[in-house]
Amino acid sequence: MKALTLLSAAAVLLALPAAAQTETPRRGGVLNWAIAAEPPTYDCHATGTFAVMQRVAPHYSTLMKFEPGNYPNIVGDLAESWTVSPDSLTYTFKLRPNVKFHDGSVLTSADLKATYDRIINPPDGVISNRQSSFVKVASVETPDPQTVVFKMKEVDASMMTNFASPWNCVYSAAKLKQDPNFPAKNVMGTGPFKFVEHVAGSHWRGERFEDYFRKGHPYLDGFRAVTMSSSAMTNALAGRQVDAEFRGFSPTERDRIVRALGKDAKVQESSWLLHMIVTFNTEKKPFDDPRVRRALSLAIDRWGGSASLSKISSLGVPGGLVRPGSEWSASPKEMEQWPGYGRDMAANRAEARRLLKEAGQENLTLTLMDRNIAPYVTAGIFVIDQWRQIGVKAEHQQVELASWYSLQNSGQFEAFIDSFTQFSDDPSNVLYKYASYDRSPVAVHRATDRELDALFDEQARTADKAKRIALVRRFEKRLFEQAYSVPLLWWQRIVVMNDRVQGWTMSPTHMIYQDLGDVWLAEK
Amino acid sequence: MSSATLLEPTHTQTAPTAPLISVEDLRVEFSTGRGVVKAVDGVNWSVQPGETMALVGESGCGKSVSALAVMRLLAKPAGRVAGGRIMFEGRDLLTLPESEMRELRGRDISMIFQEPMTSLNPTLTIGLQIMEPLKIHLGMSDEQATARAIELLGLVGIPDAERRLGQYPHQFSGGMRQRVMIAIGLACNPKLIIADEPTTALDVTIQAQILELMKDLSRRLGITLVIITHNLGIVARYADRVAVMYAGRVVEEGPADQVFGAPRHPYTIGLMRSVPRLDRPREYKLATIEGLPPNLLAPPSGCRFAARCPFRIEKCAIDPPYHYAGDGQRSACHRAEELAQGLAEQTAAVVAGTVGQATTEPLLVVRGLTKHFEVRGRGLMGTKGTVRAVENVSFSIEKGRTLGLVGESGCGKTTIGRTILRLEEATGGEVRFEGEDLVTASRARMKALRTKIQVIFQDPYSSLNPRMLVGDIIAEPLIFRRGIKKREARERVAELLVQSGLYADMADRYPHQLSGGQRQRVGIARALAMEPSFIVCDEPVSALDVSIQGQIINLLDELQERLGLTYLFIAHDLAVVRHISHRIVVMYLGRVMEMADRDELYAAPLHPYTQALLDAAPVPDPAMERARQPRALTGELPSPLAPPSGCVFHTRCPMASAECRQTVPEVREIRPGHFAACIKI
Amino acid sequence: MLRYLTKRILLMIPTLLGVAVLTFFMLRVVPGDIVELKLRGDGGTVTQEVIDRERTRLGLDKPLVIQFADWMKGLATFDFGTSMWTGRPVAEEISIRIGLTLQVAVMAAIISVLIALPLGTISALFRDTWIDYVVRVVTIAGLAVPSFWLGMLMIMGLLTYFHWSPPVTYTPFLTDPLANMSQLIWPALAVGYRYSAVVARMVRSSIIEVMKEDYIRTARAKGVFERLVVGRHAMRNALLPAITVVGLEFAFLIGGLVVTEQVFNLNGIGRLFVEAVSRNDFIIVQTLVLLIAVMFTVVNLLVDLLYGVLDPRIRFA
Amino acid sequence: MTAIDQNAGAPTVARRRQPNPVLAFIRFQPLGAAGLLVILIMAAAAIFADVIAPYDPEAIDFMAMLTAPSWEHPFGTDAFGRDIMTRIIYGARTALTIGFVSSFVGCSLGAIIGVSSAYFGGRVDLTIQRFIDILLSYPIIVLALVVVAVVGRQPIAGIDINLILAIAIPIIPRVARVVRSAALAIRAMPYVDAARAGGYSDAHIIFRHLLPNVLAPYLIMLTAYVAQAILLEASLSFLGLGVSEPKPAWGLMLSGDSSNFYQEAPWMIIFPGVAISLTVFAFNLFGDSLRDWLDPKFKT
Repeated sequence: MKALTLLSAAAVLLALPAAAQTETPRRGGVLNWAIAAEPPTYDCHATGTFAVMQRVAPHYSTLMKFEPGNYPNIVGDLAESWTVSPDSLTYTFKLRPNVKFHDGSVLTSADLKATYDRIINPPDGVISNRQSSFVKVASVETPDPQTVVFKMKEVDASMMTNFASPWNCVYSAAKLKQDPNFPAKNVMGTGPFKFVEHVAGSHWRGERFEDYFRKGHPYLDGFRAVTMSSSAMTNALAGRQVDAEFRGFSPTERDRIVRALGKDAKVQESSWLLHMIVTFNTEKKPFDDPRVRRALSLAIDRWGGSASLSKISSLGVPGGLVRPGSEWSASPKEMEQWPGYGRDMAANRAEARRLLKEAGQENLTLTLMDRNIAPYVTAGIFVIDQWRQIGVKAEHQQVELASWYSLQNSGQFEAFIDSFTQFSDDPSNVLYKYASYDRSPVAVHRATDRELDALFDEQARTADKAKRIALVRRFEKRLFEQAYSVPLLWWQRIVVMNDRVQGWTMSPTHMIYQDLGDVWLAEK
Repeated sequence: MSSATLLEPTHTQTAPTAPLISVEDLRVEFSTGRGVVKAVDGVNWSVQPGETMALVGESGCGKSVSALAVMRLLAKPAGRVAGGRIMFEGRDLLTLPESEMRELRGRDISMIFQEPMTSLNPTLTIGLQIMEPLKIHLGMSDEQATARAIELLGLVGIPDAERRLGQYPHQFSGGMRQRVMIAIGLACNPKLIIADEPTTALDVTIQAQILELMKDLSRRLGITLVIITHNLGIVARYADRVAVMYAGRVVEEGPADQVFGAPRHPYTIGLMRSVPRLDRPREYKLATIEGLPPNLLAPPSGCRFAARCPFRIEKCAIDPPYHYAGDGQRSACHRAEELAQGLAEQTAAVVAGTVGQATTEPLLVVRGLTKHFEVRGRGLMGTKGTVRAVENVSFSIEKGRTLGLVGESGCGKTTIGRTILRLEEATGGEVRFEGEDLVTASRARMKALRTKIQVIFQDPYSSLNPRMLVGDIIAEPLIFRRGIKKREARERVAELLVQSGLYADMADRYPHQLSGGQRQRVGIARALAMEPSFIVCDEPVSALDVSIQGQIINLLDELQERLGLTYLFIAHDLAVVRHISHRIVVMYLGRVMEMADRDELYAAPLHPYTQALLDAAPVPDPAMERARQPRALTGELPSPLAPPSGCVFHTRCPMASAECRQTVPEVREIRPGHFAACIKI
Repeated sequence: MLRYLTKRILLMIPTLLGVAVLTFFMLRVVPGDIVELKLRGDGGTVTQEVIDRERTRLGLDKPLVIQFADWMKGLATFDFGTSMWTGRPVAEEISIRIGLTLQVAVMAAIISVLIALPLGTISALFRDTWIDYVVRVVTIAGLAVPSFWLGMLMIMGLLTYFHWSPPVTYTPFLTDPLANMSQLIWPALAVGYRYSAVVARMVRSSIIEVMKEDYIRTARAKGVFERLVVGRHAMRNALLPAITVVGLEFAFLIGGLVVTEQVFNLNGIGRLFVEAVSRNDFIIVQTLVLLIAVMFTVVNLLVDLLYGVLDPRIRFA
Repeated sequence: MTAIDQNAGAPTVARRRQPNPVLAFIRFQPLGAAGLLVILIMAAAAIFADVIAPYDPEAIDFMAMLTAPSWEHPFGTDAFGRDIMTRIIYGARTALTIGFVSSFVGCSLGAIIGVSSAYFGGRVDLTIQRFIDILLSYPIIVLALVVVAVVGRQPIAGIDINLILAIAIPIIPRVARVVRSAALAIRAMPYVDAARAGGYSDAHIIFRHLLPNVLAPYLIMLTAYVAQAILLEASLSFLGLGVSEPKPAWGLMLSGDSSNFYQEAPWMIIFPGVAISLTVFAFNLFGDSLRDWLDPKFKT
């Protein structure tokens, strides 16, 4: 009963942002928003964590970007115009005139070359987290201060997406010259906000950059990102200590805040480019046996789980390797063909038991490694319960984040609750997680499967979308047969903020649309 | 109940003037875990103005309780006054409102307690504690109070008072603290001072000083004094009148001379006989009061002493009324008259026997024994220092004989015992047992020897493992050291118990279920279980009541007779030592002062210290006490951390000269077999 | 006096060294590696080489003994190293947080003493009456209720009944006392309850002990007013053990706020500690542990000194 | 009348054991008895959990998510539809096992160390004391956290050995210190001297004379630290460093996002908290009375 009214309320609120857009933005005000976790560095080239992205994004610009309100369409950020050669081996970008850095210096193509060179082949001591995305780039050239040209070795279908990646913050060539690691400890870009201070564990502050190249932007005088634990966030929003949080809440957290803020609450929901995975250690017996892996995947009632878990956690709909509902994803009908996605659980479980028996593992016991935070724990509890129903006993080993990574990377696990996130749906970005271990360090199932690798490479160089989708399907099919690691459920992104906050764009990833250039605070 | 006979006496009693305080039919009860203890059960006593009255009795007889009742300081909520009156200057203290009673305390009546070490507040200056009553009761200003305090300290003989006022209790010696307590007591010129065992915790010589002081002051200031004590000698020396208490009752009361001269109650008689006396020839066997005082949870009907009384008759089943003799002597005994006629003499005939033939071959020879302790003073700066506990001590003990070791606290007597037992490692010298040096004996050898050398400790409460059954305690040596089978051990334990004057079935009791005396017997039985030839008796009776003391001493005597044991008997009570030992060593600050055979030593003491000790010890005979003039030793015991140069005794010696300060007198044989360490002889 | 102080301080050194050694080597056994966490966290895709390079940069490949030696050298020059997570100096990481933790601890201490003294005294004086029973039950409850649960209930109470939650960012007391208080009073109360319970119990038992002492009887025998007997004669002696407890509990609080800081989202060293542990940021953890140990021993020393001041037996011995 | 009368009930005699200690305890320590009762109830719940508990503590029932207390779910259910009463009953098992075992291990080791330290004195004593000092300068929770981090989270044979260690280790030095001082006092007792004069072996003296007499402080601390341990386990689990889901544990039931349910399902937070508090309360109550009972002078 209560729940019902609440959901309807949320539904109404969903409509709100659209309406809000039509109002004329108001200048001024400081936005207080909450963010969990401390940034390990300030250098967005070096990391993949939102803890860095959401903090530094307001201070930097990128060459291209995803169009606000029209994901995944790509538009220029620093680039004013661009051309792609028919053989799609040459990308030419014309930069906006007199874009200024926060230190007053003017941005030129040199800065972009410096930035991309740093990403493509980082100097000693510099960490580049996305080197792999640019392996096919032959050279970066700067015919004139306003022009950047990328020459490719071979075709890469994901190139535009990579240029739009929020991670490729553009740094000042001058600064990099002084110290290649300058961005790791300093924040100086061309973004809408200047960096003011970062008090470790407490907050991060930025103030309006008057010379920002998009005239009239940003609307805010500044922002204050407050560091806090996720449980504290709900209290803080409910207690109006902060006005927004951009990563996402669980449904119960959402309901709490909505209850507290009443009509001042604004809820925006979307599917999330982030999914839970059960990864098996294919080097350990009996998980080297595909039958065992498939059985364990078969045993999981993804549809049933989704229906219930989505009420209490961020876990949402079942899906394949690409985000369900995205341009690349399979239809529910196609999914139901995959082992473990069939609607008839009785049949699935019977099949699972049969496979185990066949593999001589009727009473299999295993240790499921997991993190000790929601919704990982939720997933763990769920999976263990599911496995119990086919007579598999699993011990839940919850570990601290650091051990979680080291155990998975050192292969000291039998199976664990894994997850993967990316800034875009582009198959190359997401399938990477499922390739062979020797090619992709994140493919911690530790298996080597040249068939998958071949499919991966092929889709990567296939410009034709339809063909590419087909390849993705084949990749998925092969993976589900082998089940080195299998998707569990995709996350549901629920962003709750105070209705004062306007002009922010919801999207399936919490990595983009964070420069806050269009965000403004309504009078309340 | 006894009330019937108790109501009339106060007026029939011939009182020269109205008593300053009279306790009438006082009843005090303590509710304990096991029921209500009638600690004081219908007690009467009264004190005339200016006189000194002594309450005598053994522990638990209710003497202190009745005094606390007077002050209305009974431990709450356990203790309560169940009935009676306490008339003080015509007012019943028990019915006074608390506020008035408070005003009375410390102003009209003050009290001095037993434990000088704990009776002063450690965190407040002496000055404050003395001035407190002055300010509260007499409303003095700080200046006045300070002046008075200084005066008081002078009065109680504490030099340079001004400085001392600012000091804290721990900076005073025991004797000095008791002086301070007295000063506090005197502060407001009270009419009555109640002193509860004021000197029990002190050494003989200090005890003498304090008592002299109190006596003298009470005389000078005309203060009425009530002394509570178990020491008959003190009573004899200082009291005008005595009230003897037993099991919560007053059994006899009267003028000191009367009570000592012609006691009319069997308990009084027994009490006086069971004390070994310095003033009489040593008796072969002490007369004792057998048995134990009754359990006050369920006191027997009729005469409470009947159970232990040698003169018991049927009539004793009825509560005896008081029988009054002339000059206010009264006795609660049916046979008071007969006793007055000398009923006691016939029964208590004692032969002055001699001790069994002594062999001359020494069993234990101590030569040049020295023991130093490295100590670090507590507190902020751990000042290190050396305590010269035992300094070059030599003596020997013949087989079958007892060597008595006397001296005041800190004289090293106990340390000698412990060193002989190898509970402490000697710093120097040798201890030859049957020719073998214990100091250097190997661990293994020592283990073997330990069966021959045993020990009996002072405190019967802590010398038995509370978690072991008596039987196991005694069986332990048998089983673990003498390898006797469990069953035989049981039988042997029974024998030992009986031999020590206990019952075989007590083997199944825990120590805390026994009385002090019984525990001491268990301790003895444990020692005997080893079948030793030599026993170190470390103050074995000093924690016991007089009547029990006698029992234990006799037991030790018997055992020596029967088993030909050899004792090293350590004690501070000269009379006890005299009674039990053949040869005696007097020690002072770790050194031997004098050494001689018993009779020789007591008849003709050579060393001034020995003489002082003998003077200081009061004898339970008022006539004698009045005869001898007090020659209390002055001064304090020096700290063993910094013993005086030359003769350690020179600081207190009446005949000390400059020379004594330089030369350390060696122990010389002055008469045959009679040694002393003094250059003046 | 000075001799004693120096002696005590010198005695502290081996203890602290022991703490350092123990902590350092225990932590190195912990599975998990901050570098992986840092570079592989949230979709990090760097290769093993990169990780190894980073390890080398942080000196994690050196033999433990060398690493320890380096740390010790650093300590000698008050250089505690840099956080392996943020790369910021440990000194800085701690200094920005310690103020908050200390303030909560101090406030809790004050609260507890204010409550405990009267409470303990009363229940001691009215021993075995209903008052005493009530106080005992309340105090024992204080030991029983987990402070984090108490904290949760507090926050929820505030949200449900006042639709308000404590501020989430720390404002130094001097900048804005009100904001500061409205944030820190709650955790202070949450831990203060247990704290005061502990102290109150100690006060109670020691007063009961003291009231049995002979010198209390002496004071009464002098006709001293009962309130003076308690206030002057009993209190001074009873306070000694109480002080020790206050001190020790305080020392424990410094590290003991760990859980409560989580609940109230306080940016104190407790939370820093938990986060550092979960990230295996050895440098931070070992420094924090050492710091806490130092505080603990120092507080101990102070307590002893105070003891000395209050107890003449120690002052002039 | 014979030499010594048998009913040696002289008023000086120390408190005598009551014929029935249990009844006596109830009579003189009503609070403690109440505590004991609660403990016994909890223990019974823990032992017979399988019988008493209406549901399977780990079975997920999505049909019954977040149902309010009712007849079939007296304490309601949690987000997974698991019956909270059941989880609290099984939680008692977790809490008491970990609480008791770790307290027992900690206290026993502590006692042994303390006693030997006191008996042998000298170098042995000094070294042990130094080490104890070191361990003592860690706050309990901090040391526990470090230990947990070191031992890792792998439960051995379904029992959280790591947790038990983490909780036991901080207890050891604390107990050792108290026991040592108690043992020192006993070592100075004449009956120990008597034993030494009897020439018994060190082991004999320690086991027959020292240990039995430190039993009282030992028992008192044992109960006191069971309470401490339970609280500590709850805290660790709350921090997500203790027991692992789905195993039922009280602290765990309060941890993670459970506080988010406080409006739609307050019972999720209230009942586990009450369970912890009540148990710890009971143990403290009992421990206090036990202290007064066994030895009025003894204080931890």
